[in-house]
Amino acid sequence: MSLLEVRDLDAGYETGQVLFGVDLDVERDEVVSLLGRNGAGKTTTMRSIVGADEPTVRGGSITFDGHDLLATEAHDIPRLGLSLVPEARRCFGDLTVTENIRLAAHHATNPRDVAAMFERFPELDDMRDRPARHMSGGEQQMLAIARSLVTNPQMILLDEPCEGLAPYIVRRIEDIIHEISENEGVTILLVEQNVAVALATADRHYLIDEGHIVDEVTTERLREDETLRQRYLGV
Amino acid sequence: MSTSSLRTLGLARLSAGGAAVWGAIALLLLVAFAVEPGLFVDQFVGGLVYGMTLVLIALGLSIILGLLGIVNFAHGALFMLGAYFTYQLMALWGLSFWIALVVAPLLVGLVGVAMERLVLQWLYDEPPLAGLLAAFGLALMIQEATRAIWGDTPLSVVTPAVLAQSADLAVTTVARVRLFSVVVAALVILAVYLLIERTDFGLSVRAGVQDREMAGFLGIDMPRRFVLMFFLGAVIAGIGGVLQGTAVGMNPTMGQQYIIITFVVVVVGGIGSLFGSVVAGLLIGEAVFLTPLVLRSLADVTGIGALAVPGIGGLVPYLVMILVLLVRPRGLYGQEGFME
Amino acid sequence: SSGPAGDGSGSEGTTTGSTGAMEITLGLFTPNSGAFAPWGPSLETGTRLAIRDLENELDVSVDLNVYDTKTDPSGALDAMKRAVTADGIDFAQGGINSSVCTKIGTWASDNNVSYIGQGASDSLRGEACQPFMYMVYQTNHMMATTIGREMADVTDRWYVLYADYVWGHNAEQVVTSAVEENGATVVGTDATPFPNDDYTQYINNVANSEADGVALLIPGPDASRAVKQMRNQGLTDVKIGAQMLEDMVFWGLDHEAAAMVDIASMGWVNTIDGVGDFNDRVAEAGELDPFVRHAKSYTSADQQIRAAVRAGSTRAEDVREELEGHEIQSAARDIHGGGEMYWRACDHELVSPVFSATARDASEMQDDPYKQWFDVTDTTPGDDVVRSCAETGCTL
Amino acid sequence: MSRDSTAGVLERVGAIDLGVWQVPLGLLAVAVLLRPVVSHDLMLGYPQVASSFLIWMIIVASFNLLMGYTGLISFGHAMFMGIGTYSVAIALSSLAVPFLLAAPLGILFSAGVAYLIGRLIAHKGEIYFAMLTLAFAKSAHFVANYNPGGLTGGTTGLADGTTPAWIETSRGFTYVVLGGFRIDWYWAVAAVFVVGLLLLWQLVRSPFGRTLVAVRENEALARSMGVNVRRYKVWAFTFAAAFAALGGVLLEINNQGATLSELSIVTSGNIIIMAVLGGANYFFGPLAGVFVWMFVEEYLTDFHTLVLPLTEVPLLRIELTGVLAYWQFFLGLLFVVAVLVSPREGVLGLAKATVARLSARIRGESE
Amino acid sequence: MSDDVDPRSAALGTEGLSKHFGGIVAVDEVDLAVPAGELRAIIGPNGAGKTTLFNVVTHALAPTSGSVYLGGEDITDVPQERRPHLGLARSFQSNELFAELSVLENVRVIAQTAAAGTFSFSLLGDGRSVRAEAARDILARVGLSEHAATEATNLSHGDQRRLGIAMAVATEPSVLLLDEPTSGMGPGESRETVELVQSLQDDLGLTVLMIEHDMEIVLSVSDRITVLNRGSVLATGTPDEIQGDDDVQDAYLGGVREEL
Ligand SMILES: Nc1ncnc2c1ncn2[C@@H]1O[C@H](COP(=O)(O)OP(=O)(O)OP(=O)(O)O)[C@@H](O)[C@H]1O
Ligand SMILES: Nc1ncnc2c1ncn2[C@@H]1O[C@H](COP(=O)(O)OP(=O)(O)OP(=O)(O)O)[C@@H](O)[C@H]1O
Ligand SMILES: [Mg+2]
Ligand SMILES: [Mg+2]
Repeated sequence: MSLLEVRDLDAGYETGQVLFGVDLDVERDEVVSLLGRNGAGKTTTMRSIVGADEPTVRGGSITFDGHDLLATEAHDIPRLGLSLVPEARRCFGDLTVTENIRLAAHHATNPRDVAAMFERFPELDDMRDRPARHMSGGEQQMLAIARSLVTNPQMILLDEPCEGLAPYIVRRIEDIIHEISENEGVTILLVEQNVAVALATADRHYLIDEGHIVDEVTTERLREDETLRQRYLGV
Repeated sequence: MSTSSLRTLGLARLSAGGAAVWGAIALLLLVAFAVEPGLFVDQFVGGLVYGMTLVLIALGLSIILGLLGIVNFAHGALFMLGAYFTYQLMALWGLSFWIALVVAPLLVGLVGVAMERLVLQWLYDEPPLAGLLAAFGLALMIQEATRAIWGDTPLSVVTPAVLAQSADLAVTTVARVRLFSVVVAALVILAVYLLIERTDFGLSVRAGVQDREMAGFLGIDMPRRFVLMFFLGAVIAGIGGVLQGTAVGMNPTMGQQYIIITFVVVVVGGIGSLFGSVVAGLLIGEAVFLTPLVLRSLADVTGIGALAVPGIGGLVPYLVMILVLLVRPRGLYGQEGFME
Repeated sequence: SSGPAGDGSGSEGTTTGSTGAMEITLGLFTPNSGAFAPWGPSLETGTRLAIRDLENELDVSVDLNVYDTKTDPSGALDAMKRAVTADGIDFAQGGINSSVCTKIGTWASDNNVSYIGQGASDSLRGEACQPFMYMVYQTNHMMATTIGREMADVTDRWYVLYADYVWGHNAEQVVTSAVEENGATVVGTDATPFPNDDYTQYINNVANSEADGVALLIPGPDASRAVKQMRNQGLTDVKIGAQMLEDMVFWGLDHEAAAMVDIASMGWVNTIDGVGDFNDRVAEAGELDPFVRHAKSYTSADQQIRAAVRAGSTRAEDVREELEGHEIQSAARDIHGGGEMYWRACDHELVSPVFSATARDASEMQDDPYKQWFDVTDTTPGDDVVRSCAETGCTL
Repeated sequence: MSRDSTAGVLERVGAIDLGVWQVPLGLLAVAVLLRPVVSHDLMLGYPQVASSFLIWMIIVASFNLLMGYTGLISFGHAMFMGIGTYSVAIALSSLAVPFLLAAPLGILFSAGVAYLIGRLIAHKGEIYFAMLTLAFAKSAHFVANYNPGGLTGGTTGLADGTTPAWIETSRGFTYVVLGGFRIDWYWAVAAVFVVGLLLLWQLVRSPFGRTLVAVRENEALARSMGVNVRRYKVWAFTFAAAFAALGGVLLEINNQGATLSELSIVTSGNIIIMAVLGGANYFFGPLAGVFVWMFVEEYLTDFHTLVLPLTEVPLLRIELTGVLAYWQFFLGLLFVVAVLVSPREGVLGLAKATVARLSARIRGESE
Repeated sequence: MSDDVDPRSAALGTEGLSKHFGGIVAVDEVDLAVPAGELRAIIGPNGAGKTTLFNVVTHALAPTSGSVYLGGEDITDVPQERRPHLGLARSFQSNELFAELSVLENVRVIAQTAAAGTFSFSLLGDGRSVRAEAARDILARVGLSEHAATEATNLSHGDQRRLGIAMAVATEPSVLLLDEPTSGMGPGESRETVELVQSLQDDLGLTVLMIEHDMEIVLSVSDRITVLNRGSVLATGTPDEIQGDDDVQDAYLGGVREEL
């Protein structure tokens, strides 16, 4: 059985349904990407998986590591080993870097060592006591990933980690994704607008369009099939 | 460095104008002290005691406002309930003051939780005005229920014997029951500070305040923490009520009387800053007690009798607020952008 | 200041119907909410007692409508307008604080409605007097003059604490001059906010002055708070004199604090000789033990209804004719101890005796069947302390 | 597609697209219908409150220029109304200035005070601004209580000699007597109401008023796009004070004098409550709010026995006098429910949503 | 490499412009001189101070030191709300709108302000007809005509970004500052937006400063590029110059990738 299984997921907001019968599988140790245009429903999918208040799931099932997520309280989901790094990072601006990480560690069942995270992300080491609000976007992204990683998850959902970042930081994030998936055995579901990043990091790609999963392709195929990219991603 | 100590540093940035103001204030106080030293000391201690009472009430309000973003207009009503529960426990059920001191605040805490669960929790995502108005409605309801249950007539309880006399502080005498209030208030302030700044619980609450949903994504059960914070805020109001009820007595309008002045304290301190509330409470307490004395001394010294405006004390908190806010638009220690 | 004869309002000047019994609708204005809400029920009880007595004695049937003044002049005015225009009351009584009395009294007079109020402030009298407005409570001036004399006997140096509103301002002036006329001095005064519950600041002032006595010109529960706080702060040996004391405000307190009051001027107290069964009947009604507002409400209803019956009319002009100069002979006089009471024509003041009282020792305070905490020490005839007509400035 | 498509009087402040005639006609309708409606037996049953309703509608509408249109919340609005009331009362009782001169002066004075205070505080953050207005209002209250020179009458206020000579009143009926004409006071108020609110409406629909809405929506953006936000706020504050004072002036005659409660914080609070209750998002919201609040207050205070289902068919008779001494409890409850059901839209928004839902259902059925 | 025009005579110029937040130096002694008609891209890593530079140029934040020149005039002390009336306009990095106003009103209110000044007592007439035609023209230009009556919050993200540009244009600027006009857009939409900017510039004769992260776009459309790093100007030059600059490679690009 796959680590994460999404079956026939229908979800939406007050203003209307957004996801229509989404099916997704992520196997253990895989890096899978979910690609699509603005508003295709990528974030909505991620948020449905972690049980956010919005959107409302109207049908289907989500299973993670054998647990039925739709029947799990949202704040219990991280304890199953599933962690979200949300769109726009959402670090706690008034808390320091250390506090951000410590906080996450505290609410995990089997956290990693907080000090170890600073070795893992040396760029954060210099700014341990700086409020997150005073950090650059790239640094905040590192922090968001560190905050997620410290909970020692089996799987991380990364929502547009490279949005608005300068090219060299994008590079760094790509490296981090490689490291945590290959060296640390964390499974990753990645959402990206930046197709290059997805191509460089993921093994498999789901294409989503207007709330429907329209295709599932290999990196190879996505790289070569320009019409496919043009059609669903506008590249 | 914790965020609150960062804010403290703001004090170091004193402009020349600010220095002049402080200098003038110091001079006036000196004049008053020179004219009536004994009274000055009495009033200073009195101001401290009164200021601590304000701080105690403001603290709960400030927690709920700063952390949950709810302008809890019903906080005064909770304070009043603390006093009436004391009456119920002591005068009607004959229990001792010490039991009331523990039980009444807990009961108030439960009322607070009921308020939060039934009404206010639905308004966290609405603009602050909505919470304020709902809380206003709740305050009315609690006040009327109190009248219906305990009547309109002011009530009081017999002050326990140890607290009934006056305490001789060498320079002045103070009612022991008030001194006791100061000690309890100080302990509560310390405990709240430690809880919020030094514990993991406090950390998770501070995080949740900034981004409730994100805290949830990290596995933190925010609704439960908010309930607990509301409980805490209500309990503190309840403690204030017990102390006030014992020292002064209780009546159904005491909540109303205190809530506005308490808001003044919170705003002068700067919304979102517990430390600010403490400073502002003491500042206003002293201002209320010392201003009339200063004016009277000034009238004595200058011979201009009109300076000693009778009844000015009631206006002093508002004058302090105008002054502080004109100079520091966010209060003494307010955060930028918070509730603006 | 009277307008044209009313048209359409229906109820101006009910006269005796052909069936016999005169029918009167009386409007009572009482604070059922707001700062004076604790007083509210007592006005109603006193009024109902009077109505019961009158209906037994005279051929009259009285319908009582009760309105909430909310202790607020605007609220009271709204109620008064409704009472007159919608409910067609014949005349009105009630109101405790002077701002409410002024507001509804002036309006009532402007609109040809007869009204007896219970304010004590001198600002309700004199130039503010109105053709159809009457005051049943002894004036501040009368009570201050009484207590001023007694205070000067007790000790020479007084500190005056007065509530910072019209009644208090007025009391401060009269008490100070009465004290000084009698040879004692006032060494300091403070206006205290009203309502207020922390008197520390003012008690400090007292403690640091040369005064041996404190004159409390503070109404309501605030007076009791101030006393209690003086005790807690250790000021047990200063004398306390209280102006226009209403003993009811002490009832929420422990006996010891109340016992600290040395002298008080009072409009009525339930230990007056000759009160008869009035106390028991009030106590039976249950809401509040008998105190001054019961007696004043009883007197108001008694007087206005009797006047209407005598005149055979409820028109304001007719009632006025009956009341002006009228000397009270009814039960209302008995419950006031039987001294002389009359409605002075020149300013519509009920000239009646002022009572001086002192608190009993805590151990002698009686709580059953109703509270009796104060004893009368002296009764001053109203004529001895009332301002002369010329002094008041009223031009009726 | 959005909520702006339904036209009519209930349009939202932001996106109003009212026909030119709807507001004037709506105001006329309120003025003409209010008294008969209020005095109907099923309602309050007597007409004298109707003029108070109209006056408070002016005052609360003036407040909504601040809250609804400019996004400024003042905890001290009663001060400006009270300045109007006191100006006239003082002019009549102590200065022997005729009403027709005193009234415009009072309004100007109120506006002037507002302008000065506005210059000082209009740019402060929301809550801080609100608390500063509270402080100034407290100061005004203090001054009136202090009774400087015996002008304001302290807590007693001014009652004697505060009615102009051309007002006649007897047993609750008030008339304006001018040159042989005798007009019911209500119609005089109604005329001022219609004219005043039309002016207010013109103010909010003018280019000036549209800019205020932009300021409310996004102050920083407005500033960066070239709007002098502070001046607009100052003037909104000034105009609001002028209209409040207009209401205050009428109140002086209506209540025959001035009392401290006209300057009190509680009154300011009530003004906010009425505005919110009605729906600050609508031009007619404050009017609805005044109606509901005053109606409920009058109704509950005046109400003794509940007879169900009808007075004519008394199946169930409940004695409510005892409970209704605590009528404010029910007011509080009403308030909590109103806020919970529709925190931003008020009664009017609720009514509108209900109407929309019903009509949608009816349309759905007819298809 | 640097600007070779005098800032005091350029369409927009700065001299020694700095902004400090407490200890953080967000903008550090920036000299800038953008000649009329140029499309200047501002690039730099996150936190380089790009947005802050716009904020001090428009006086949304007071500069700590330095001067700003607009069309040869020293405007350093001109208050923020006067600047649009002198021809300096901007859009924001996040979507700033008059949320509950219609799309048309969003633009119209600004057009009205542009015509009437920072403050105006126009109390007569119907506000909604003032400059409505001009506003409609602008909406047509940016392709929002069909949404004119929509409440601005209900627009999609991309349309909100376009509305931001429309509002800036409504101030009738000569110099337009655009803060990441394509942020949050997919590649296709980004391209359309950049084309829109170019056509506006050509038709209205604007000088444009544009903060942009997408190097492909930056290299293809800008006349010159200014690279900010840690608050100061690292380099200014044509796209070719910038691509060849080693410092820039290091600080920002980290070596351009050849994939795609
Ligand atoms: N809170 C919300 N309420 C209503 N509709 C929403 C909400 N959030 C998103 N939507 C709508 O749901 C659809 C899918 O949005 P979603 O955020 O999932 O897209 P996305 O694929 O993540 O896009 P992007 O690449 O822009 O992040 C969009 O049409 C969006 O407008
Ligand atoms: N109001 C402020 N208070 C304190 N620091 C600030 C403030 N605004 C910006 N900063 C700091 O100034 C620096 C520059 O920020 P700025 O927003 O200008 O960067 P940017 O180049 O626009 O980045 P991005 O590409 O992420 O938008 C950052 O370190 C930021 O944290
Ligand atoms: Mg997304
Ligand atoms: Mg930026």
